[in-house]
Amino acid sequence: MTTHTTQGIPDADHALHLLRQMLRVRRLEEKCIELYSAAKIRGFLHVYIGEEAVAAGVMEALEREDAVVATYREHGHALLRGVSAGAILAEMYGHAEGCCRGRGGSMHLFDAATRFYGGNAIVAGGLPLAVGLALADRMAGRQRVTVCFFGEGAVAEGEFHESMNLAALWQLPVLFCCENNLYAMGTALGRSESQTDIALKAAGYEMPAWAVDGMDVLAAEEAARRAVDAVRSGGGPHFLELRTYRFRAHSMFDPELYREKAEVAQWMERDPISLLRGTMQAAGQLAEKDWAALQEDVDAEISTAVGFAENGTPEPVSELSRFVYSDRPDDGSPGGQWERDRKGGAAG
Amino acid sequence: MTTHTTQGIPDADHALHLLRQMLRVRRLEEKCIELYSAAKIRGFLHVYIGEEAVAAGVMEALEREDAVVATYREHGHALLRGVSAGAILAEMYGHAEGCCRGRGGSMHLFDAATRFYGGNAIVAGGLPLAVGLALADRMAGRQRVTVCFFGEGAVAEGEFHESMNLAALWQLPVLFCCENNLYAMGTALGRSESQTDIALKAAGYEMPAWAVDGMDVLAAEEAARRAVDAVRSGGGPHFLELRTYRFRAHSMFDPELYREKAEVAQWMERDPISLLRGTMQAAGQLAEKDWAALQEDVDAEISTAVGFAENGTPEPVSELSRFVYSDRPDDGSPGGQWERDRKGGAAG
Amino acid sequence: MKTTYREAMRAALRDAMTRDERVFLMGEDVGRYGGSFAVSLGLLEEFGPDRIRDTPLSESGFVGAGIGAALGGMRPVVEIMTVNFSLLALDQIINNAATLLHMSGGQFNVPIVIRMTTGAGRQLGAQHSHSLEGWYAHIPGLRILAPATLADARGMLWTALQDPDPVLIFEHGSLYNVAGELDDDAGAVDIDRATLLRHGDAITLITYGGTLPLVLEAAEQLDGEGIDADVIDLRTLRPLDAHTVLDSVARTHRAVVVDEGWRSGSISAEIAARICEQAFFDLDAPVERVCSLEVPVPYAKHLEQAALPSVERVMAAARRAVGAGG
Amino acid sequence: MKTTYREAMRAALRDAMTRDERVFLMGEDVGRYGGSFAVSLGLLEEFGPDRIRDTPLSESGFVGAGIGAALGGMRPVVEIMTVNFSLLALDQIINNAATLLHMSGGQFNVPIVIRMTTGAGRQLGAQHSHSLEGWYAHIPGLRILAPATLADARGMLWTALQDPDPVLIFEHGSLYNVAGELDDDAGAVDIDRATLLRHGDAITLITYGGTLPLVLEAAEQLDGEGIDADVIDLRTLRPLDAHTVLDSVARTHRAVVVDEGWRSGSISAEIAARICEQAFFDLDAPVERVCSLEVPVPYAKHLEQAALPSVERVMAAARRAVGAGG
Ligand SMILES: Cc1ncc(C[n+]2csc(CCOP(=O)(O)OP(=O)(O)O)c2C)c(N)n1
Ligand SMILES: Cc1ncc(C[n+]2csc(CCOP(=O)(O)OP(=O)(O)O)c2C)c(N)n1
Ligand SMILES: [Mg+2]
Ligand SMILES: [Mg+2]
Repeated sequence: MTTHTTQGIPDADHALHLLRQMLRVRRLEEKCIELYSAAKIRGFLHVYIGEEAVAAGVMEALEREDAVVATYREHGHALLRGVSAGAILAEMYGHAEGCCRGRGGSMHLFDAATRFYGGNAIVAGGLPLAVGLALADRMAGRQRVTVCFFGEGAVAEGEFHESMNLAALWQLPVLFCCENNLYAMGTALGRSESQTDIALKAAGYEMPAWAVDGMDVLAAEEAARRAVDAVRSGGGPHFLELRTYRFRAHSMFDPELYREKAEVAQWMERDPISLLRGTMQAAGQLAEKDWAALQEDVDAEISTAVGFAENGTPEPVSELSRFVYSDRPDDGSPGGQWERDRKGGAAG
Repeated sequence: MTTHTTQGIPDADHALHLLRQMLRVRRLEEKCIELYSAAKIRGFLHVYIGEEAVAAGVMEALEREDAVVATYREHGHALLRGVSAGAILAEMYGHAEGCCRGRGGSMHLFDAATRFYGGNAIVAGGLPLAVGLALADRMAGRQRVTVCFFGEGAVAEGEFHESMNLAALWQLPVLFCCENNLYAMGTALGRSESQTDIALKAAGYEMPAWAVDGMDVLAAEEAARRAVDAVRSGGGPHFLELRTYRFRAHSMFDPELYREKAEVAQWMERDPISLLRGTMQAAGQLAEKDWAALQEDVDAEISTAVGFAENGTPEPVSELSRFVYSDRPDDGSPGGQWERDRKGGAAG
Repeated sequence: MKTTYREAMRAALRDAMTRDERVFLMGEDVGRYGGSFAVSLGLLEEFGPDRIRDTPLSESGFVGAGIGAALGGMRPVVEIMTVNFSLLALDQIINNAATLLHMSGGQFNVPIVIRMTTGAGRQLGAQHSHSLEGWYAHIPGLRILAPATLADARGMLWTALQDPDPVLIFEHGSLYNVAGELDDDAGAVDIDRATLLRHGDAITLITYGGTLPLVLEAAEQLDGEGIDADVIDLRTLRPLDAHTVLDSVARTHRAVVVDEGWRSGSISAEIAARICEQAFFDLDAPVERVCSLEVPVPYAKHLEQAALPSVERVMAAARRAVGAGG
Repeated sequence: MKTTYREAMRAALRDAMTRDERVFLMGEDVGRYGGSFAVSLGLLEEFGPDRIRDTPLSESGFVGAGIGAALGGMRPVVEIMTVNFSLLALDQIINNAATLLHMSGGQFNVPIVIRMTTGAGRQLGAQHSHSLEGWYAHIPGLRILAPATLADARGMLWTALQDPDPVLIFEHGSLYNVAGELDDDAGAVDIDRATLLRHGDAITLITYGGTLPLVLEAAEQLDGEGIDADVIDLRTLRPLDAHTVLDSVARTHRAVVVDEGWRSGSISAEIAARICEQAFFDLDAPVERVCSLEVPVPYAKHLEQAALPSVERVMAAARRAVGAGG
């Protein structure tokens, strides 16, 4: 485990890197909201604003060959895992240059190059996949880690339970990261779980589990490094509950009837970006001009990405039926024929 | 709570009653096996031999208006809940006199009169039903209890998790009775659960839970009374882990490759019927002639039941399509017409 | 009275809750959030959290609990946010709700109503765009409703609640904002019969739910081409009212079935098969089917629209049918 | 070589495990118990508990884990004891296995094989007697196999494992004990084409899986009545090989489709609809369907048998088809 702090004070370069990472996510998503309002993006859009420290911290702990599974609130995870902002935005534009050629949209970002396995829009649906990815590594004798992100709402689902048990029973190299932002759409944690201490609940599966301040990127990173190291070195599955909060509505359709403005305001005082910025300023690590430069950099990245997306091309409709099954030589077999019939539109 | 023991020694009448109850189940199922071998009964047959103390103990704690949900290993539960041995056997014969008119068979015994809601052949499938029955009582302000039996294998299923959470979250009047017989078919507990202490696991849902010797009917009864009283008086859901063992194979098709004969033999030394009989004999409560009389009684009951089943009649094939939907006046509506068409066999 | 499909559904819920205290609504975010499609907005304030019951994310658990509550004498209306998540509850729906009555030899009926949003067209991608109501119609023991009109949105719920057996109501997401006139005293409607919404003699167009508006539009345009179409709204997918369909085809001798499900194994296949079985010698042309292309529904608008039935595809099919055979 | 369907399946598993170390078998009681239908009996001893992996009762969890393992480079064979329990895993099968390739724009294919027993006929009652393979065939992205012969029991698995996409194999419970001759060097078979198992000119009988034996029996008996039938074993229910069916019907002009699913919305409906669409003017009589009655399958033998397709019902349907139209 690499150390990035000196007696509790973060190494300046590393802190700047984390700040940049969080800001990249923030700016990307602010842009998404703008583009949504301009009807450039459609469908559901769930932003991560307020929660950036979680993905930013955890991703630091991963190696290139590790795998990541996330949810429909995954723009940040994709970006920080290494998917370009351009490929993400182009995807939301429904363009062929998008990371899924326009088929996935906001909720279904995927990227083979960075082993980013989505983008899953079924709550808790990604957990069994993560277990399986870890099982494959275990069986193949690889020292990889699979990280699975999900919300606290997912904890009530049967798939959570089955996945936790399988991972613990088989001692698989998976790190479960529960992003506890206190609400599942409009359902507060206390109305969804009889046991509201999620880390305690996880520990019941005989899995090391602890809670972390998810607004503090340094804490998130440190916890993730500890957990990932333990998982990688054969310690079996681990579980982190990252306590965080979403500053925005659940999606673009949410009138937010279920929580008080004051509660939101209170949490916004712990904005993860401001927190780190404050720490750095206090430590004399962030001059105003550095902050200005950082913002400029990030803005430039995002506006380049928007340009890339804007200039993209729609995936041709003739390709619509492609990828239902893997490409195969059209050998005149009935399967191939059947595909041809369909593509030809005979199956009106 | 009625007391049936005086300073730890059971009241003689009550002990005899419990002995009788267990023996009734034992003899009924021994007969089932015989009838299965004679091909009078078909399908799957799962016997409860060795586990009788559980149902015998728990049923004592229930009132007439309470509800019971069980599994495919439920002959004993049905019998002790008050379904006649004749109706049970006739069901397994596929006769119209069976408790489900021959449609259910061994795995699907139901009885409205005693609020016996099955007989569920999907592992853990009964738990949500029990939660709902309890919810109905709660909403209607009734002081009823719903008891739900299931095996320890069911604990790994998502439906277990979701049901436990719902019951605890909503503080519903349900008693979960986990019949931990250490195996789910051929899968030993340690190969199915990362946390093998089931009562501890249950407690993690914030529900009072404890383990009981499921071979000791007096202990089972006492625990059940305590739990049922607590549930009935508004204490929310409770959980009992009843530690028991099945002496026979999982079903009639099981070659029992997964456990040692010695292990079975060891458990058979704690046969719940012998245990209680021994206690009673030691207390001078069971003369040889009482035991003989009891056996005679029970044998008579079972042989009457066999006679009843033998003399039953097959449900007419003309009734086959009945009960897909509730009977409705055939008012000439398309629905009614559709049913008529089908019954007429037009839908070959 | 001017209203929307959403408001009509809400009025039906309010009405049912008021008339029968055994009725309650249960599902994810039906209460504080106001319903993911705002159908139950305001009902929590009116009826309280016991009867407008928010559930955790536990589709199998709360659908099963609804079945249990129905067995226990209540009349639950269980909302599954969308059909996509109902896959998590299928065991309870098929192995319990649909079978308990038969397995128990007629002792235990299950008077539950399960509502869910269905369909595509809003760029939600493959996991949020299923149209599985026709697929559900395969299961004996279930009754499957697909209200397509304001009157049915207002009226089907109460009738469903009178049904002693499980009823599934599929509400197409594209319909909630449809506005129109509804009688002030609109109330329960029958759920046994399909309806003939438009009269014509040249061809029968058969559909239900989310594709009804586009079929009506196609019928108007076909009229302009001299093709005068019957339009049938099936309304109930199980049991199917084949009589209304067959009566029409006996007059028109041609049929197009339109639904948003994938073509293979669709409810359209069943309808086509029944017409061919029971009206074979009446038919002048093969029955045409207009369904969704057999792809997971993609996000991008142009791809999604290409995958779904359209006015143009319905018209093309109708023209083929009229042109064929003679 | 004399063998049984069960042994042929086992040989296929052993062969696959031996040839490709990425292959492993996972499911409830596949190991110590020997498989609930004894298919994997003995394999634990041969391959060890890592590759013959017993799972807890967690259908959604271990099917999803299989999908994940496939994404991770393995070639999992996941056994779900029976189709009845697969309802618990449908979310993973439909929302993940069937859609990941498309949603990811072609990046992530899912080379998983999921095997399960299907069908009724053994008096197991409503919750243990589903025949849902035809229903699964509605889902794009899946390939659905139904081996009915010893050769297919032996040969389909390997081909399925070569397939880059998810394949579901449905084994009818009544077939495991079927014994017969199999070539010593029997191996992989194609999974793209239906096969014509019997040649006749009067009518085409179309079926697959568990009903194949009774259809062959009916064909023999019909022969005695002077009705000489083609018998087609579909083998693969998705994608359907319609060509083989249409070629036959073009010769015989009549067809009966037999399957054990419930009639409404069955795969038989799809086949009937396709025949009517693509061979309408070839047909001399309506396509007949012989399916299960639309009831939850009852326990009692006489009721269960009355609910299922039978030789008599197939013969009656064939006679009707031959008698009709002319
Ligand atoms: C199985 C399932 N049920 C319901 C939904 C609808 N839904 C989407 S997000 C969401 C809330 C999830 O909350 P949580 O897991 O806490 O994640 P968060 O959105 O807070 O990040 C719900 C109910 C869904 N996508 N999948
Ligand atoms: C969902 C489901 N999966 C698998 C099965 C097959 N099966 C029937 S009983 C059983 C074992 C259940 O074990 P347990 O819950 O411990 O109950 P026990 O039989 O020991 O009483 C299994 C795997 C089933 N009926 N339902
Ligand atoms: Mg949340
Ligand atoms: Mg057990």
